[in-house]
Amino acid sequence: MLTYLIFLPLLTAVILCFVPRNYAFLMRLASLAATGVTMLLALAVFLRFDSAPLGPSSAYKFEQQLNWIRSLGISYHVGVDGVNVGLVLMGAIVAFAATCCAWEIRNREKEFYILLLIMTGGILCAFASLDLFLFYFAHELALVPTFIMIGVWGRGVDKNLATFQITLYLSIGALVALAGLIALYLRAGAQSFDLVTLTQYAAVHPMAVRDQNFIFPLLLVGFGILISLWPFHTWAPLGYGSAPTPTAMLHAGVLKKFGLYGLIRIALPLLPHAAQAWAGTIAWLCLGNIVYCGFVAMRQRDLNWLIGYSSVAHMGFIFLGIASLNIIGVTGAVLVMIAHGFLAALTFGLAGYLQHTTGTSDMDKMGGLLRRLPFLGGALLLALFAGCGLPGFANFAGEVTVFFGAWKQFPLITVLAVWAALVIGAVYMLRAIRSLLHGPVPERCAQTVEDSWPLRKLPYVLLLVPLLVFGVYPRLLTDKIWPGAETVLASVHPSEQPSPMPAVTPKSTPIHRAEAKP
Amino acid sequence: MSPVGPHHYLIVSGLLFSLGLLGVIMRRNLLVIYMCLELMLNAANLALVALSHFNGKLDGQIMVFFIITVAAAEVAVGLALIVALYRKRQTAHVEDLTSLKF
Amino acid sequence: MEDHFIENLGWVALLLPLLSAVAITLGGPFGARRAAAKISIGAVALSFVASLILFLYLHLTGQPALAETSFPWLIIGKYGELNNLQFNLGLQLDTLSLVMMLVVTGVGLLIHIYSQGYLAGDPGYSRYFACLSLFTFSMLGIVLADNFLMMFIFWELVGISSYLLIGFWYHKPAAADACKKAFITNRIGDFGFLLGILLVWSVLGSVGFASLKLEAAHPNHFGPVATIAGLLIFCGAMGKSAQFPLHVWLPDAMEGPTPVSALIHAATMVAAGVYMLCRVYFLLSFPGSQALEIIGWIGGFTALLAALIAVQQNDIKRILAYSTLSQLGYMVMAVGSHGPTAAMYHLTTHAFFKALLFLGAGAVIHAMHHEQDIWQMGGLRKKLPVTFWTFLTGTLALCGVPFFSGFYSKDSILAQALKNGSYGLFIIGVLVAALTTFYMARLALVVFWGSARSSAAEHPHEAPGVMLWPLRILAVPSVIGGLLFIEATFEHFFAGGHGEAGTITWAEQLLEPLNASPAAALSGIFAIMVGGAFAGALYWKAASDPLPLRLGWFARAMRNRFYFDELYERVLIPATHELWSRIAQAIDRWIIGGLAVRGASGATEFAGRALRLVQSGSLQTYAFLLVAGVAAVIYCLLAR
Amino acid sequence: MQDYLFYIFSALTLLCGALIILSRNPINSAMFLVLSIASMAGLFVLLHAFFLAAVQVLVYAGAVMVLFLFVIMLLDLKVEQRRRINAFGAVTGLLAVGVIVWVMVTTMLGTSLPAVTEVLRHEGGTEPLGTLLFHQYVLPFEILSVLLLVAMVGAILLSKKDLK
Repeated sequence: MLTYLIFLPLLTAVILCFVPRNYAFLMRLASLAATGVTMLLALAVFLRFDSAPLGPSSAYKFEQQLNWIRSLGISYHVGVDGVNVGLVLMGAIVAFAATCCAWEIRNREKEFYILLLIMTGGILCAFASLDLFLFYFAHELALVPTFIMIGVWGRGVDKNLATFQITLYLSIGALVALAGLIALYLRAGAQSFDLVTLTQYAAVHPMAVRDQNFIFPLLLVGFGILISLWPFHTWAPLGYGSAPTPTAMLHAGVLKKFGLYGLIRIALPLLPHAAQAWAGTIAWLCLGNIVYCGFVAMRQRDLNWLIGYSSVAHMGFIFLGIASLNIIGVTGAVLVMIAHGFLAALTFGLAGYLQHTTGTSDMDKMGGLLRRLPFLGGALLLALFAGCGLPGFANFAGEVTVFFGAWKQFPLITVLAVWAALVIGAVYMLRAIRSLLHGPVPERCAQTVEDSWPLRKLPYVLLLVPLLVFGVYPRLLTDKIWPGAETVLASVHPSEQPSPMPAVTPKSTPIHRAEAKP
Repeated sequence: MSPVGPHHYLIVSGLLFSLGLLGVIMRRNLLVIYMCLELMLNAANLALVALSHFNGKLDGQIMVFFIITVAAAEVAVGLALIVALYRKRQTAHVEDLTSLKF
Repeated sequence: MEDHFIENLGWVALLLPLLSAVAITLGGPFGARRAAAKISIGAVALSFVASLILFLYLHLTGQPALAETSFPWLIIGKYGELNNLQFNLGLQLDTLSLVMMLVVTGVGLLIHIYSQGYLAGDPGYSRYFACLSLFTFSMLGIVLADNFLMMFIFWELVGISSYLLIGFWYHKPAAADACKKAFITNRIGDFGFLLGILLVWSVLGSVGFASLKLEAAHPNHFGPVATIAGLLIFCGAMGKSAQFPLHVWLPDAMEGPTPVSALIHAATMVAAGVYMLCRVYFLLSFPGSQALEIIGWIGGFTALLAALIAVQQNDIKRILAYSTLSQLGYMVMAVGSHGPTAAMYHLTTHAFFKALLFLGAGAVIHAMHHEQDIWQMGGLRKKLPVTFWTFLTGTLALCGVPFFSGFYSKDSILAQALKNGSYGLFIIGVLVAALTTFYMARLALVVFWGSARSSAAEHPHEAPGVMLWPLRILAVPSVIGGLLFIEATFEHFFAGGHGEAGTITWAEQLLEPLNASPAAALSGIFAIMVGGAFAGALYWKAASDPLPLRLGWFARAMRNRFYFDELYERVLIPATHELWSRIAQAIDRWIIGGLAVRGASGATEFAGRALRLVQSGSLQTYAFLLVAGVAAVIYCLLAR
Repeated sequence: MQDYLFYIFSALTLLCGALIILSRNPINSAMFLVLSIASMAGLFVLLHAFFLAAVQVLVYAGAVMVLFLFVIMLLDLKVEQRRRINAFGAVTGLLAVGVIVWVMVTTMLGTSLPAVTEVLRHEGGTEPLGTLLFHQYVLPFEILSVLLLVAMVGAILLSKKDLK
């Protein structure tokens, strides 16, 4: 099932290569169909996850393994557990929405759709992969089209600089991460890139602490650059500001999560000692994202930059969750990852639309758009609310969970993070609302009218719905995530130490009091 | 004086090579530089032939054969280049040819 | 079966307004837009009925609380293990929440009806009712929440619906700024609230009120952090109930439509902070906690400050807004002097008469064609009789004139302060009572007596019936609110169900303050007389405000709200966030973007430029370098 | 006898090599190159590489030299007027060459080469060489012909008058 999911977009991309470039409409249709079916498949995987049988390695479902490069122990190995099933769904939905938003591309459609489909396939493959090499390969497959897309179809005057910067930054990040992965492969001694094999092997023969402490920073820096961990974040706002809308949606929403996913999936179970040793550092670094980038976001006057910085800031919560190294934190981190995927795609999609209609992304030049664009304005309003962590959106559930997870480990950092989440986030998000949607309508926006074509609205609805659904009832995700998180963390806390705080006395807190009637 | 052995030939070859090198570095006339290159090639030939002789294998000489052929081709192309260059720049001196400078 | 019905009734009451909001928003194309008001009113009316049934059921069966119904909203980890986290959504149906629910839905219902008239013809008519329904839903959520997290969720939702309603006329820059300010100020309070929740959770291991109560009942390790936790939680109330120093948003919030001001910024939402303090009173009053004392003083200070400011405001709604602030301070002061009963009592009566006042003010504004300056009004007594009489009722109740509802609740607070031995707070309370009478008398005298000071005031038109009936209805509890045994009900609740309820008669109730604490009652009455006398002397038929002349700079300071907004906008915010964001931006641009990133690229480029010098173009140099390289390679390979 | 011949030929080769560098006139340089190559052919003969000696003389002294001389005359190169001593060139050149020589000498002294006389002497005549060339090395040989063709085309193309 996962294989269909992954190869459907890739195959479509191959087929599109042979379609003459005049049939742009056909290509659009084919891309929409491919990503749409992929999305439905992902939804099916998500819904059937609970009832699906476990795969051969008894930790993952929908598992599939084929040998690829036998001599190096590389295989095509895909499967999902609680941690990534939501991410696969998120990736598929965002991919479909991004394809819907690709209408603004008016030149060289053929190449664009091919690249978009390759990206989609790479994204899904990377999330589903259970093999380090496959993970990396798929990540690159998804990453490289971004550079091309920004370079060719980018917006704005800084497009070339942005292409340069993002290419260099992310290539370096990917290289460092690759070095880390290879070092991991060599030092683990399992002669395999397979995650399941490696985990089982590491459980019996744990890696030397020295090796772990060497490899972990490599992975941290490599993945950190990919995720725009402070202080490697400056590529993100510029890159997103210049990227074409679908690319920004896919990259900010989904691609950026790979580094985090890699940390959770690879670094935590395989390098448990180093993870504990470095957790404090990560927590302090994430403050750089949360607080510092929040402050920077407050000063942005360009919508794309604001969203870019705010998305960098949100990454910090995920880091904080990972650094807390307990089930609550990691579950919260995954939750924020999923929520932020939808959110980032939504905001970039809307910002792209706004830029397209009004011809500017400067917030000072816009205003009162809620009146001109009731639907899009409303969607943007909701998106920005979600961005400042309003309950009812999945972001809130995730962030609160992260805070609860991190509180015991890092009280001071959590205090600052809460401040940033509640106050700084609100300040810049409301500033955006104030200057974009509220206030009088300036002349340049007076003629702006909303597109009545429903397909234009579909992607935004599609992204808002999961945000709301998972926000109102986060158990849809958390019930799947936390067993996965527990497995991931199994090697970090081999035996549960007694808590420093006396445990809660369970007698006083029955869960369902509905039965206990007088 | 010991009987002439491979060492002797190699030393001669090495000296000849060095002479050629010296010429390449010191002289400014492109043609002379080219001649010195030929000299260096010949030095190599000598070493190859000598070792082939003392090792009792003919493969070294085959190599030399090839080198001579390549050298001939090289001379043809190289001289054509020099002629073309001269037509364009009216000079055959290396210090006038600084278009490689950034 | 019956039990299930009763339990689920709480959910019905909670979810009906949400349903209405969703229906109005999504059902636009299907005609819901026009029917928005009816849907919304229907929902809140049904909620009111449900609350009433629940209250009566509880009252008649004599239970302290209905069984909670809850379901897990978020579960992480196995139950009972370390690192497990569980949040429930559950309803706490006890006297406290049900009375509050009655207030919210009851006052809400009237204001919904009133809005139908007030906003008739506004282009955002349906949006307004959707937001109002959303607000009712969120407010009921706070009231019914049985744990901290659920309360926080609805706390935020209330904040956002308030944001939407203040910014209802978002094209007006003032409104757009006001809603932003309100939300951010609230968020600062919520910051403390969330930290308080985290702290309580980490120490006591739960967020549910019931389990926390059990935990707090026996001595434990909560003691050392009790003060700080209490204060952090109070931060939430500080934001929502606009206590000093987070009081600045409430007056600005008057940019919203007047019914919104009545419902949200007078009767219900701002009272949520007080309600929350009462709800978690067992944590605040934890032995060894100093939190209550500080809370009391903050409340007292807010009450005094706001009352002083109110004296010199000229916008009819702003006067009421500062009066609200002052009364909220009163309630918080009551909580701080160990009197949640008094606080809730005053909250309830205040909801009635302050909603009444705001609606009356709305009617006046409506009559004056959206003129809000009281010095443009005058002599409206004859032209707007219904408005006048109801407004007067509200004023008298607010001042605490004997036998009006405000008298009883205010007296209850003063008595509590005396009983608790907080004489400082008692004096502040009396002072505020005098000031309240003063500014309310000023307002009433200027608006309704004297002569018309503008052309609009000469030809006002009385509001339609749909707006007047809510006024008439609200006037009733404003008068008789003191006779409804509200205090006894709450006393019964806070005593943990041990007190005697409903044993006094109506007549006893009528004179209860004088019996219970004659000193408090008499000083309260004295304060009213003093305040009223001064106001009467100064403002009886005054054409302009004589006070600035007499008080000079002090009056100016009062008029300018003691410069708190200026302090925040020019000093505090620039010194904290603006400064930091500038620094961060500079670091980002110059140090990270410049030094690190450009530095790295610059170093590469510099190296390139330096190496460019080697590219002399001289063949021989190349040859030399080549030879040197070859020599090095040979050396490495062979001669080593 | 052969030893003496070796010394004579090698001395002649080196001397002419030195003179190539030292003489000012390119024509003189070319002439010394011919001489140097011819004496090297003598060394080849001493090494029993008769065929190669013949080819050396034919190709270098015959073809290559003629080409050089043609070019010199075509370009009408004059004698260098002043010998501007390129100090940098001289120093670096000598330095580089010195290093190379030193490296080579130390290398040669450090390695033991095969003993001289025991090895079977192959006559470097035409026949064994041809056999080897057309059996074992036939493919490189054919490729070489392509190379020559390419070189010819290239040379012609480059020497065309209207070079763009």
